[in-house]
Amino acid sequence: MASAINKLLDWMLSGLGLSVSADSAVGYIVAALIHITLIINLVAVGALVFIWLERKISGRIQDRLGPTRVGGKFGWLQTLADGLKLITKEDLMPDGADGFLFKIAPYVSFAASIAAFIAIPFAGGPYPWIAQHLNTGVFFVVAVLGLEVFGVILAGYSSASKWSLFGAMREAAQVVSYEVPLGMCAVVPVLIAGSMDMVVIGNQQAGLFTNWFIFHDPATFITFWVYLTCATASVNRAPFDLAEAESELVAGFHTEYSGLRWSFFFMAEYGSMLSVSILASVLFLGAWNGPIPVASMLGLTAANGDVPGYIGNLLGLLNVLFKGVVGVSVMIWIRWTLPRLRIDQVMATCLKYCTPIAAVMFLGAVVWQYNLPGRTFFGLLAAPQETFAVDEGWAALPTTTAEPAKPAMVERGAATSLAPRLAANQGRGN
Amino acid sequence: MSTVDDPRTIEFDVRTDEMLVNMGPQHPSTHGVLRLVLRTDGEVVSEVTPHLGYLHRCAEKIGENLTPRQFIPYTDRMDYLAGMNMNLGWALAIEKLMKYEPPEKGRHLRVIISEMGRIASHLVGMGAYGLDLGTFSPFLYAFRERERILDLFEEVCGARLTYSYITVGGATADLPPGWLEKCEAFLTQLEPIIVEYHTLLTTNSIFIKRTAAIGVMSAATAIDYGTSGPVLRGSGVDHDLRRDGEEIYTAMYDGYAFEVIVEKNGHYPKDHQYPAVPQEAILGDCWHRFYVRMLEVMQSIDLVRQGIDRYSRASGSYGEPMKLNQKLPKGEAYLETEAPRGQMGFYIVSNGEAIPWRARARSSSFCNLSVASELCRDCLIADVPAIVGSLDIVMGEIDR
Amino acid sequence: MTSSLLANLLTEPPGVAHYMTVGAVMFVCGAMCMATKRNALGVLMGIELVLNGANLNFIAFGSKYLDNGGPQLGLDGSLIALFVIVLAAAEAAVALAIALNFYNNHDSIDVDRADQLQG
Amino acid sequence: MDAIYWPSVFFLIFGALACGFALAVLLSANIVRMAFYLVLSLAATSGLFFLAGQEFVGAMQLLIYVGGTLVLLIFGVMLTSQERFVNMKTLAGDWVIGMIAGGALLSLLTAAAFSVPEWRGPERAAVENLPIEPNATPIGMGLLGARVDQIGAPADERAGMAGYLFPFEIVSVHLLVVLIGAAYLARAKRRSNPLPTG
Repeated sequence: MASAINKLLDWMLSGLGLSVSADSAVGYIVAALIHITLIINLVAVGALVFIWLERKISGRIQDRLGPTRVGGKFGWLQTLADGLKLITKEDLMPDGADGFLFKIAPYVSFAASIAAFIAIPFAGGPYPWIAQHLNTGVFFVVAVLGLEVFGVILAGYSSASKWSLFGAMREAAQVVSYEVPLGMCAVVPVLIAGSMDMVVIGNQQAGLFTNWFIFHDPATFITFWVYLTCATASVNRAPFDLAEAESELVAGFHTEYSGLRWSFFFMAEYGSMLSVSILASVLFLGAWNGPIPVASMLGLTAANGDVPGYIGNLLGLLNVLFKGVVGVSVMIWIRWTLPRLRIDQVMATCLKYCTPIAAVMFLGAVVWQYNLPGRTFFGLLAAPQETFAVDEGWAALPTTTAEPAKPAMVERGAATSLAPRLAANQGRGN
Repeated sequence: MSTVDDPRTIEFDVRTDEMLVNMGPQHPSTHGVLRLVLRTDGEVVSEVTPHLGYLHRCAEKIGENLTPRQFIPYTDRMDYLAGMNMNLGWALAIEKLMKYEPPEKGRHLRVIISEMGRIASHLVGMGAYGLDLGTFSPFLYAFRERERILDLFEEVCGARLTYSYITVGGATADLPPGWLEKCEAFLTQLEPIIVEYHTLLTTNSIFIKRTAAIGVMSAATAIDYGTSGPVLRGSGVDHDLRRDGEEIYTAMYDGYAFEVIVEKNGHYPKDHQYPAVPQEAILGDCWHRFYVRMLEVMQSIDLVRQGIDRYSRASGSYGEPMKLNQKLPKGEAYLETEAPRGQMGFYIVSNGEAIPWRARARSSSFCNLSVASELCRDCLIADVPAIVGSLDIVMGEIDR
Repeated sequence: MTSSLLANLLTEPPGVAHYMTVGAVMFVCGAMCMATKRNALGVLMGIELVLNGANLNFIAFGSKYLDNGGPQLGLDGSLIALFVIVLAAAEAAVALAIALNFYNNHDSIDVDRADQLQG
Repeated sequence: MDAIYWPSVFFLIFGALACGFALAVLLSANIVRMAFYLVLSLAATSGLFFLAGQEFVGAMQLLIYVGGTLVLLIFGVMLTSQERFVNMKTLAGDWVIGMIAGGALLSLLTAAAFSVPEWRGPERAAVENLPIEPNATPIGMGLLGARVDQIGAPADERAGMAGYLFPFEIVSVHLLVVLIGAAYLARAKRRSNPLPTG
């Protein structure tokens, strides 16, 4: 991207007699700024949309209309008005608070929430739309999502309020516990894909919706629901919203916050909701691949040139965002329907149900992969599908003991190039 | 509170310091301005001390400076969620003093109105209990239905919260024409909605987890603390003033088919229509208190229907309100009625003048709340709203 | 030497030595934390810093982007780093349990007061 | 002037953050702030891991160290955070001795690091176009005992480069033991002997 920007700059500035080299710093900075702007805006605008959506959905669930006036129809600008109100509110700080930590806590949460989007792809194919293409994307996102808890703990501790402290304690215990089953659930698609690269995982689910990992085998199907539970818990949404349980802890960790700082916590919450939803869509729900591969049917792939590929990616982006919004809506729906669990019940849900089920499902996926490699559940019903599973490491294993010489995986190079993997897998199908 | 010398004391290796936490008077789940001082060790509450008086308005003293009819509006503001029933309690106490018996039509009118008030009050209790447990939607559903009752009440008396409708000697006005049909139509619509509430709350597994076997109160404790109403019946004590009360009150329900909502042999009356009692639930826990309220709504619907039937067949006057400054006979009277939250008693002493010499109210929520510290011992913080919510208190009635 | 190094660092890749310097700073900070802090948990944080400083060296020697011919750990570097991280987690859990026990028994987390085993 | 080498810039940023917050941990007297600075320092260190091409270890650092261990640590801080323990001043004498020893150690380590010419950094051309290789799989294989990176090596050299299956197993068992042990140490236990009555 940087070189393209530099080329563009070069072309624009050539009239002035200036030239920009292809690896000029300007291009890198502009490219980085574009990524940063897009991600921050995704979270910020996403929060605007989701808060509006939450109010609208909760309104409809409760036989109300929700916001109707601001911005003309449907009250779609309501959140902006709220935001303006929040900005103008007084920035209060309790007397006994630890000022520095109190002030910085919301930004810690918000930064962690945004950071997860660095490694989240929004469109796939050979030229994925992703801010930083990480080889260990899934791992990174799960790791960064766990960092949001720091902001909450700091807020709870520094507020000098007992309710805040209770909220922070609950959050710390809950998030650290739920990271375990969440990680185990995320490992199941990773196991099937043979890669932690989110682009690779997404690309492997191309084709009909039967290729989505949620339909890969019964184990993944169950894992998806466990993941949904754990994701809801790890982003602190009802029925697991103990850290801000309003009927018990007033407002939990953000009891003492007001104005803009409070809204940062809110944005962080909605940002995390979106990122776990998109993570779910990438891991289980086909990522940027729609239920029917319309884009490839119409030839909108990178193989047919830049412009069709771009349009195909745009469709993929819409797919990802749509799935993300659906995920968030489901969380909203759950929130306005169910009562809240108690802290011991939340921990019991994690340790007694989610973790063992996730572990067993992990084993189940292993058994399935071992006995029916490359076969999906729907593939058993219909004709066997093309196998996409990658096992780069194992392919190289015999060479360490027996014949040397063929460094299969080292030659394959970058993880994203699918072609050699596919070629390597052709001969492998059982 | 358990002392250190108690051998059952749990000793924590990680010692957390005891903390005193003020829940309220400004707190989302304290139903107004109740202040609970919690002594907590981490999440475990060892002691709950309710502090009252934030809503004290000297109602009893005012009652000693006004004539009984002038005092009616003040009774509205005691249990402000069931103003009609408060009016009724006061009116009946005065009538007992005056040895007045309202005419047949007025009797049925009072049954209809007070049972409608009970439905409205229990709906709020149900919704607010959902709120205490962290689900917001049932609250608004409950208010949606309550709103229609308030509409009906508004048609009757022009007010939506502080009715002052039932008054000494009868009511301030007769039911408006066409009201009974509207009421009947509302009841027909309410019945299936109650079933929905059972789906949303009563049988919801999270709801059961939060309420079953929480705050278990034995029948003996319930009686010891003088609890009444659904709180008492939730512990399995078969006591309802509509059946067991004084003659002047039970006469109102004369001829009505009526069964006290209380568990007998593991079953509630007519409970086959309703979700079964979950296995986790123990008699006297939060779930049973809630369930009794839900069943009482159904029973009140039934009673209102019977009342409508009788009222439309009765003839004559609905009663005659006593004059504003009518002299009271010398003497004293005390009468308890079955208000939605329990036994609401009014005591009045007159020395023969128009203004009572002494007026006193015995509030059901006050006694019901007193058991909170007993129930909340060694529970978790999250259980405190669940338990206090299940007692369904109204601070206006407690502080008066 | 230092000035030329810093100037170069904008245009030249960092080497193992640079990582080692960062690691050394963290190590020394951690060691001094362990020595000077009186709060048991502060000492624990010092240990974490020391472990991370050491970890940086393993990572640096294992990375092929930093090396130009010296001894190289290759994959062993990252594997050892992984073990360090995992064991540090275990160490923190145990140390925390000890600190909490100490706090419980002595009503203090001042390490200077943990002197009951002195002869 | 040569074009800026971006990884170096990021190295400077992350390195400065890691060192700066490590210093802040040392200099801060407030235990909660120390914990916060430690979080930032270790997060910056994970950035350095990413820069060194060790994405997996970097993510591991974020997940286990920053997300797990330090949350635990802060938990401990909050459990013991009575007023008198939050701010514990270090004695001035300790500072002096510490500074002397630490400064000496730091200068020694730094001098040692830069004394080896090979360690001062590769040529730009040598690393600039190195392919980005996935390193999660080799690590995973290494933990299972198969050294993917040694495939091309001569047989006699390979013999010395064993896999890590055994240490991996030991660490797993070790973690389990630690978990149980920590839970045992910090559990709530009932007093076994009732107090003598009377």
